[in-house]
Amino acid sequence: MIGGFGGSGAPLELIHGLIDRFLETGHPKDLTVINNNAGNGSIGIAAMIRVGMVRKMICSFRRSSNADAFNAAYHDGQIELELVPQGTLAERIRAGGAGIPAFFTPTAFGTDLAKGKPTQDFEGKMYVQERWLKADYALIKAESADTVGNLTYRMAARNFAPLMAMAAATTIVQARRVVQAGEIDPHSVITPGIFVDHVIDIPNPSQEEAMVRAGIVYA
Amino acid sequence: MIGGFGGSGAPLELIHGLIDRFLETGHPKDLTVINNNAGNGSIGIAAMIRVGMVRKMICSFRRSSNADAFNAAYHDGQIELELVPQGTLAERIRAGGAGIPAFFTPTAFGTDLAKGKPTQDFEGKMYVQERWLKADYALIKAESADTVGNLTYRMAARNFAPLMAMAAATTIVQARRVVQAGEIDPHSVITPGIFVDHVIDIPNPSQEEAMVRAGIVYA
Amino acid sequence: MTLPKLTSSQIAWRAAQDIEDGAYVNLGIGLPERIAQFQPEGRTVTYHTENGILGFGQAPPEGEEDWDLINAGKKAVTLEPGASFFHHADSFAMVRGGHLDLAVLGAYQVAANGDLANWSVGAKSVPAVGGAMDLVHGAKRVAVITDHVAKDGSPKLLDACTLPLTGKACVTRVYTSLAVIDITDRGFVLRDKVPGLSVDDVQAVTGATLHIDGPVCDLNVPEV
Amino acid sequence: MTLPKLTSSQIAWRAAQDIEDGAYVNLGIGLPERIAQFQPEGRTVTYHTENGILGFGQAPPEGEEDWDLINAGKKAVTLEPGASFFHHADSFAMVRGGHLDLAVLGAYQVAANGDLANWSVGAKSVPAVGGAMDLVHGAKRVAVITDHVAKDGSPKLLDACTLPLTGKACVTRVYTSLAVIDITDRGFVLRDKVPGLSVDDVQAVTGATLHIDGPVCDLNVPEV
Repeated sequence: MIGGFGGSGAPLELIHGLIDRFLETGHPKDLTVINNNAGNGSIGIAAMIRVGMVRKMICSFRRSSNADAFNAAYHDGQIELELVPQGTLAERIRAGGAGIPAFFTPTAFGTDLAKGKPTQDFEGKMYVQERWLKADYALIKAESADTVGNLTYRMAARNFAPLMAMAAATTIVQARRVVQAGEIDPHSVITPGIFVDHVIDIPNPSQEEAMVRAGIVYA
Repeated sequence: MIGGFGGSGAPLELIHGLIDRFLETGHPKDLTVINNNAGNGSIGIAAMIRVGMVRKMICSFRRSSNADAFNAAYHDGQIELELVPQGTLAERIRAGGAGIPAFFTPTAFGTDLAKGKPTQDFEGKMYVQERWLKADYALIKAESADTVGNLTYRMAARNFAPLMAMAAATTIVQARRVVQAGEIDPHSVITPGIFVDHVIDIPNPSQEEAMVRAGIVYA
Repeated sequence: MTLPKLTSSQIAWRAAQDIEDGAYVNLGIGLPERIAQFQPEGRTVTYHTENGILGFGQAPPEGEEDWDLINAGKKAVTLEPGASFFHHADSFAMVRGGHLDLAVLGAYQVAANGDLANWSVGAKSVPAVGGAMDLVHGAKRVAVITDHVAKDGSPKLLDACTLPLTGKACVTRVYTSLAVIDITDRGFVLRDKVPGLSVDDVQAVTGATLHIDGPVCDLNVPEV
Repeated sequence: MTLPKLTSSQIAWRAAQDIEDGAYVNLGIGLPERIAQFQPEGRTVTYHTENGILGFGQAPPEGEEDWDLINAGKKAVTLEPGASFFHHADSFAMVRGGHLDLAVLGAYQVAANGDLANWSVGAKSVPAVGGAMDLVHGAKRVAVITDHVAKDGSPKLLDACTLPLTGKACVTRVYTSLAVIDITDRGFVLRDKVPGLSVDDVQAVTGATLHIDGPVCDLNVPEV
């Protein structure tokens, strides 16, 4: 699982570190990546796809003006796609973190994306049974982190990150600012430290949207 | 639905206002009340039960050193009890607010509290299907509210309130402090205003625990 | 004959007139987003975006964008007083839980029973669904804003959609370049039409029966 | 003959020794809560309470209670640096989602297959369940702390519970006034026993077979 939506919240330094390792060692590869999008431009997840680390994408929205890396790999059959409605994707990840193996949603009932899934009538309306999503790792970007792993996020960079932190066995965070335990107001903590395993201090993180607009290519 | 857990977060002024109306007009009555507890001492929900407004309690924990009002009404058969494990109660309320009519939980599988409920095997483990909970009204207590209904809570007074605000058709809030829109940092909003219908300014709210310890009796 | 028709901005203007004071609204990517700029004066409307903002405002001046403050269309936005941030599960709890008053989406096709097709043009494309399948089941009212016909002139309002569905029986009103049409138990009901067009003119480019139920108003829209 | 046995505080002390540095732990209301005061020096343990706090500390001095800062037992607590507040659904996401390392609960009865009964003594009582049914399925380890026998001397460790269950096959270790017992695929396995008792002495007050698998240690606990 990799945080971010559109050009906001992508943990680019973590992703690019992973790409570096793959290019040096050949690992990790054949990854299943869960993210709302399937990469933009030539950085981040798009770069992971281009260098060949990704076997499967689980996402809600792949189409964008510059998702060329995914499109090429998809049409070549090199990458598998599981398309999930965005709200269902979010809820499946939350369910993975919350110990809920399945739930019912009205979303996608009667559409191709519900094909083969159990359906059930509740109070006269039809719903689709969806299953939880979990991951071995979550890579996310935070604004502040304290030494016990409590996190805050900046504006809409929050998006999927708090859910992914819950649903992954190991959550790795890049934070713009790492502070001592006690420096984040307990009321303002968005992700409690129980969901966080490793915090890396990245004081000047890249912004995906700005890099895509600048035409930057990674790896 | 009425917020609060133990002695923290109960919207006592709203509850007592409702009791006053019942004593004057005979309405509202035959209420189904959803709260973690079933009233403490002789105030709040305990007073609602004692004056005879409550037909049914949905709660997780009724037993306490001074839940006499409920115990008396329960043993007399005047009040119906639906006992729900605490985490299931929270998740059912969240489901009501999130448009999820049913979900599966490991909680209560094989116990009396799952009797008659559908069960299903997921990945080799058995789970119980639980249904959403919704309400006509939620009464909750907030620390700060702004003029568009954004809320913050004080410490553990948060408990069920953000969930109940989502799950009720009409949410009525008593806030210790009402401020202009824009005065609560958008990052710090716990309950966005979309879930809130009415805010009442109660600058010096009563604290349930303190009143119970002082032996105060309402109505 | 070329039919007189509304521009995209004019369709957006018309849709904006129906948004009530105090409403919580989600506007889909593309044409629906333009509705916000025609919000009638004196009404307060709170806009929701799937990626976790309530109460965002117009785009900032070029060069002043903050790319952590974007809408679901990845466009930079600003905040109105009283805005809030939340994560994606809470955002879709608002959607699925019926808390939005209105969602407005684009459409490839709309059927007379309210079925909507707006996410896939078939097997050859790389499909993308985003939040549309959630929005059509969550909001209290689901409206569509679209040209009345497709680029090749074929009708978009049909007895039954031929493209993959986004949702079944979910759309309640359609704003097109020619008309405003409600979806009722009887099917399409014509409410407004562009002045100068007859009901038959509109029916001729519609793939299902247009019912008449009460007055059909002239769609008088300013130049915008 | 009265068997030598541990005091409640001593049972709590013994349970505390097994809590690892860095663990996230939920302690049930009553006797389990007392484990926190025996946390070995040099270990950092983060305590979770169902009502929405991670990282709470000991009770404040009398008169300095803040009744918005309480644990699930309604007792006033304080905050450690790095504490956080969250709502009940997030709190039980931590529980049910397997994020806690350990939950310690009280018990009326524990069965050799790990079944636990701790919420209802039968039809006559007004039942109360709280968060116990969630905790027994969520934490990575679920331990029980209890007197070895009931007040009437009858065994609490049984082949099968006779009281209504809190959870099936959920308990992995039991700390009693006489012994430390693991629950394995074979059933109860005796790990520690109070010095001066024989295995037979412990077996005599246990309602199911105590298996031996490796050394049985002496339960050496200081006066606390």
